[in-house]
Amino acid sequence: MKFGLKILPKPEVLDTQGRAVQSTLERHGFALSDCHVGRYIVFEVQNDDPAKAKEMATAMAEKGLYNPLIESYELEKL
Amino acid sequence: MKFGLKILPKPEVLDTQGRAVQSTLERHGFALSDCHVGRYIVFEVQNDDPAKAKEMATAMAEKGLYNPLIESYELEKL
Amino acid sequence: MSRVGVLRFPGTNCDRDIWKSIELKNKTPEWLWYEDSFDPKAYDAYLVPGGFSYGDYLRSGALAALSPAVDSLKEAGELGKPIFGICNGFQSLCESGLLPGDLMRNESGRFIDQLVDLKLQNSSQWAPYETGKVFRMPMAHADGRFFINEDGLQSLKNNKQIWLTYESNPNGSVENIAGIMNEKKNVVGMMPHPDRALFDWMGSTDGLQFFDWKG
Amino acid sequence: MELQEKLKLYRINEAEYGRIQELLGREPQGVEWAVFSALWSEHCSYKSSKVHLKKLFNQSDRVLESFGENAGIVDLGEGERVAFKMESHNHPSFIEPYQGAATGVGGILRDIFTMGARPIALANYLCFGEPEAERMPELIDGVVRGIGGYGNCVGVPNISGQTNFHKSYNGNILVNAMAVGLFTKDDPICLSKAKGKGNLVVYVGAKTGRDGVHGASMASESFDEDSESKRPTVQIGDPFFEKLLIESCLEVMKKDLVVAIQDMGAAGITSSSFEMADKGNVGLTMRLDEVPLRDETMTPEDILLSESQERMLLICEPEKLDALQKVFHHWGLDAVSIGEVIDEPVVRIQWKGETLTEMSPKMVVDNAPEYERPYKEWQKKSDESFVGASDNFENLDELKTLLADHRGCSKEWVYKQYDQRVGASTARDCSSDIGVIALPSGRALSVVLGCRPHIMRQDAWMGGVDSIAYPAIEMAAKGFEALATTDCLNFGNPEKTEVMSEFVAALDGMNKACEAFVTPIISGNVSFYNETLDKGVSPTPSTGLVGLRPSVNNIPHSSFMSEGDEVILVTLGDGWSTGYKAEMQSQNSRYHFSTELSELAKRTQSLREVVNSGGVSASRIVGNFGLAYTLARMTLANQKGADIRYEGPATYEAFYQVVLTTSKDNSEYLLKQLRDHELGAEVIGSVTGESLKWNGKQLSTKDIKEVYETSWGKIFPQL
Ligand SMILES: Nc1ncnc2c1ncn2[C@@H]1O[C@H](COP(=O)(O)OP(=O)(O)O)[C@@H](O)[C@H]1O
Ligand SMILES: [Mg+2]
Repeated sequence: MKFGLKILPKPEVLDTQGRAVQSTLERHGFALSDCHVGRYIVFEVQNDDPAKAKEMATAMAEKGLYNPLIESYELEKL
Repeated sequence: MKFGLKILPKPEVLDTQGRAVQSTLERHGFALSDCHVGRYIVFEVQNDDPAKAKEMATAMAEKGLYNPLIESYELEKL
Repeated sequence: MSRVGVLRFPGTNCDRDIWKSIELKNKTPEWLWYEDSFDPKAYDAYLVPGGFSYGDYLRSGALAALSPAVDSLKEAGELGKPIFGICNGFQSLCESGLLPGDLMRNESGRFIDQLVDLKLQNSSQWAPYETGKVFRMPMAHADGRFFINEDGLQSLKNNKQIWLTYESNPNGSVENIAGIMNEKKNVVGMMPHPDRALFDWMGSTDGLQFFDWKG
Repeated sequence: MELQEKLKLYRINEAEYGRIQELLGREPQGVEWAVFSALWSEHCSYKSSKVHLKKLFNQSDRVLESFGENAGIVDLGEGERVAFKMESHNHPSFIEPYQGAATGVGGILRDIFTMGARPIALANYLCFGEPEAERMPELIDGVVRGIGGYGNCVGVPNISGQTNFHKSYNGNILVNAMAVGLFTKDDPICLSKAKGKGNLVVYVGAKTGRDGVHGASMASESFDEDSESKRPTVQIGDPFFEKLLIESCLEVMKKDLVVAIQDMGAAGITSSSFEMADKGNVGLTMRLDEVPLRDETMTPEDILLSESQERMLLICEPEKLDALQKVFHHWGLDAVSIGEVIDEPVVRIQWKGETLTEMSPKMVVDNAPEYERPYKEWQKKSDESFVGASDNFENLDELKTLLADHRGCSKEWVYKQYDQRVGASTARDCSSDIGVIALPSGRALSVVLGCRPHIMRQDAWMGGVDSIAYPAIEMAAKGFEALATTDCLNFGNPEKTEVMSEFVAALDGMNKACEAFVTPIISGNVSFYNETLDKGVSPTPSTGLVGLRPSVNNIPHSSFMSEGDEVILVTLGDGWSTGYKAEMQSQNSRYHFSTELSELAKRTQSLREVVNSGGVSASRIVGNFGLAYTLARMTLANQKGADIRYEGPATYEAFYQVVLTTSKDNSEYLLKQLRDHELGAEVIGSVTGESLKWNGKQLSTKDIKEVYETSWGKIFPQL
């Protein structure tokens, strides 16, 4: 079963990339705001039971795919 | 209008990060496969017309948020 | 005396190093600020120094490639002006399309600073020597793994655009590629640092031979 | 809030609270709590160490700035001056290794360029726990990536360092970073002394967020179970932003647009504003509501305590504000005026037109508590009966075990991740025993770190001496004169008598050595409370010395260079330690040292003169693990062996010996020179073949290289 993991810096944490990307795009004439840059991770879990698979995927995210001190994540089933 | 941009390395590109993440998780005893690491970018576009906004968001992606030589992207409306 | 335009982006940090290299060869460097477009005919050659333009955010060289100065640089490329990108400069030339392919995270996933031996595969005006010549100098980068798809690689070979290769591959680059040229051979880029091999006390002086270009 | 809760939150004890009431003549109100909490924290006030730091030897005819300012400055002559300082970021690195280490580098760099010096070199001193300790590989990985990630991007080469391991660091790793900055002929030195009624207080750099709120007082506390809950928002460093800040700040200083400038470090805008006013004997108004914020919901207290990175506070004449802002805008940064300098000596903190508090900086800063923490007179453990005779070194396989140990194997994995050459001025990098930068004048500047924790664990006083003598001798062996010192005193809980006793003894040892070697301590930092669940680190007063050599050319190498060179052992002092090997194998640890420090310093100077008289192809101090290991290290770079005959100890560590190599033709002359200078010198062998021969027994240079260079990977497969 395939999952996608969206990881973004926590709102209260400084997002250095988002700051640089936004100000650069603005300087080049794009009108955008609230830009944040994070990571997107896709992976396949060997388990056909959706509930079980979801559980495993969540465990992986928690175990090492994101840093709870500075990031938050959202898991999506693909 | 808010958008999310999922960027992943193309299949033909060696994805060293994905490889590293997968082996780390496997060391922790997880069973997974086909792991790929890319970028997730969220941003707000100043335009209430959905079509127009989508157009602007796409333009930004094409202008440089992703590199067609090595990456593919998927734009989602949030 | 030949005028050399040196591009500066926010985060460029080898600008002074390049300046020294150019002056050593009795040429006249001049700064070109990323926000300003310039007259592409005004200079005899252009250098894009190393560093971390825009902190390497998004992708190394990607944000630099969007700047007005790079638009002017593209025109200079069209005019056949000699253009040389080193390290982050090479990355920016690839991201801006002045050179084919792209530079990705080292296979080890880590920054690597070490001495490397480079072999000249095809001569260029930036290093006009017989092929097979070997140079020793430092490399220092996290994103130096050259990638290009199969067709791209074929045309690099067919047009003799492979400029320099590593004697032993430090970062996973395809075909040990350390530096390439564009089709017209006026635009070149390399990851290692000739600007850090200029004096005996640096451990090597081979870098001097990369600033001997014609014009 | 209950008073007791308040005292706990702001980490102010009963006595200090009483003092505050006395000073104010009333109860502290609102943000005043935050101000006292920040400025009276151990981190900002040095309340446990000040009485001892005052005793430090800190002057010489080269010293231009010593303490008081953001960093010390020494004069190199020929118009060149260097500013340097070392700082710890231990607690944050244990919590979030990457960001903790990265922001440590960013912070020390700001201390340097705030003074107007362009950063030209970094060095780092790291202490980790045992490889198998919980989280250790992850901590090592994060710290090294963090230091590299910041330094490489901001474009300052990391040219030297040290990596130590010991179980006492299992729960408290140490991450110390040193930065060196250069002033060339016409670069002005800028100070933090606010002056000039009507001048503007200008805020420059990143917006303020909740990062590290209450961080300063947290760094002044031991970890315990609920450290979790105490965690402030992790400070994130942005080296890209810092690079812009460096270029813009140096530009406005060169253009004479600033009256005074100070970075916002620990306790952020509170300490910068109070200290700038205090130094200038003036007052300031600050309109906190005009401070650029990342999070609009922040309270005045949050703003006062925020430790957001990459921010500076500066004083500027009103008519120069436009020019100043132009420069910062050119670099894509904002500079906003948030207040004025006033004659009345008070810092007036305002919020939306109302005054929150108005306190005299003198009152707050100069009355910060000072504690004479209890300690015991130090009993030196030097054991005269220990003469360092044979250490019955059996065979060279013992040497292999040392080269294979995580403490003895190559640290290349670490420094390979650092850009050691950006700036194109590096003459000796991390692979050498000293870091060297070529100065514009053609002379050479060296940077070496000191403090060998295993010596400290033998005897804090001797360890203190060694933390100065060892690097000074390493420099002399390469022809450099050590000029001055910075330190970073990492200790456990100062409220414990044993810890305080070690602190005082170590400082005394350092101080005596600094006097003897004339290497004044001109900047530094104290980090107490490196303690988790009552277990503290072994005393670790790391030091950083800078040295000067008349030329950057022909500096002796650190490895055997040419077949036939003679190997000469020079003895500078009378002393031995059973050393690192004995500690590793928990054999009983003994040492003795009986040379007058003034004599040791004199001989060190003689060694330097001899080395600079020419002909020395390679040199190396006899360091950790003793002579045999040191010689083995000298075979690495060029895979050249040596045939050594030496009856003295193979693994005991001398206080002090140096290995020199020179061509056969030159050795007569060199020996005479050494002896004329009354230095003990004997030929112990010659460079030859492809193996290291020790009194007949041998080990091939190939084996040495193989085990030295591949062991790290075997010990840390996950890295
Ligand atoms: N954290 C570090 N950063 C940079 N260089 C380091 C670091 N740790 C060790 N080194 C380098 O690795 C080399 C070996 O270090 P070490 O094993 O302590 O031997 P030495 O006795 O020569 O200091 C030294 O030259 C030192 O400069
Ligand atoms: Mg050392």
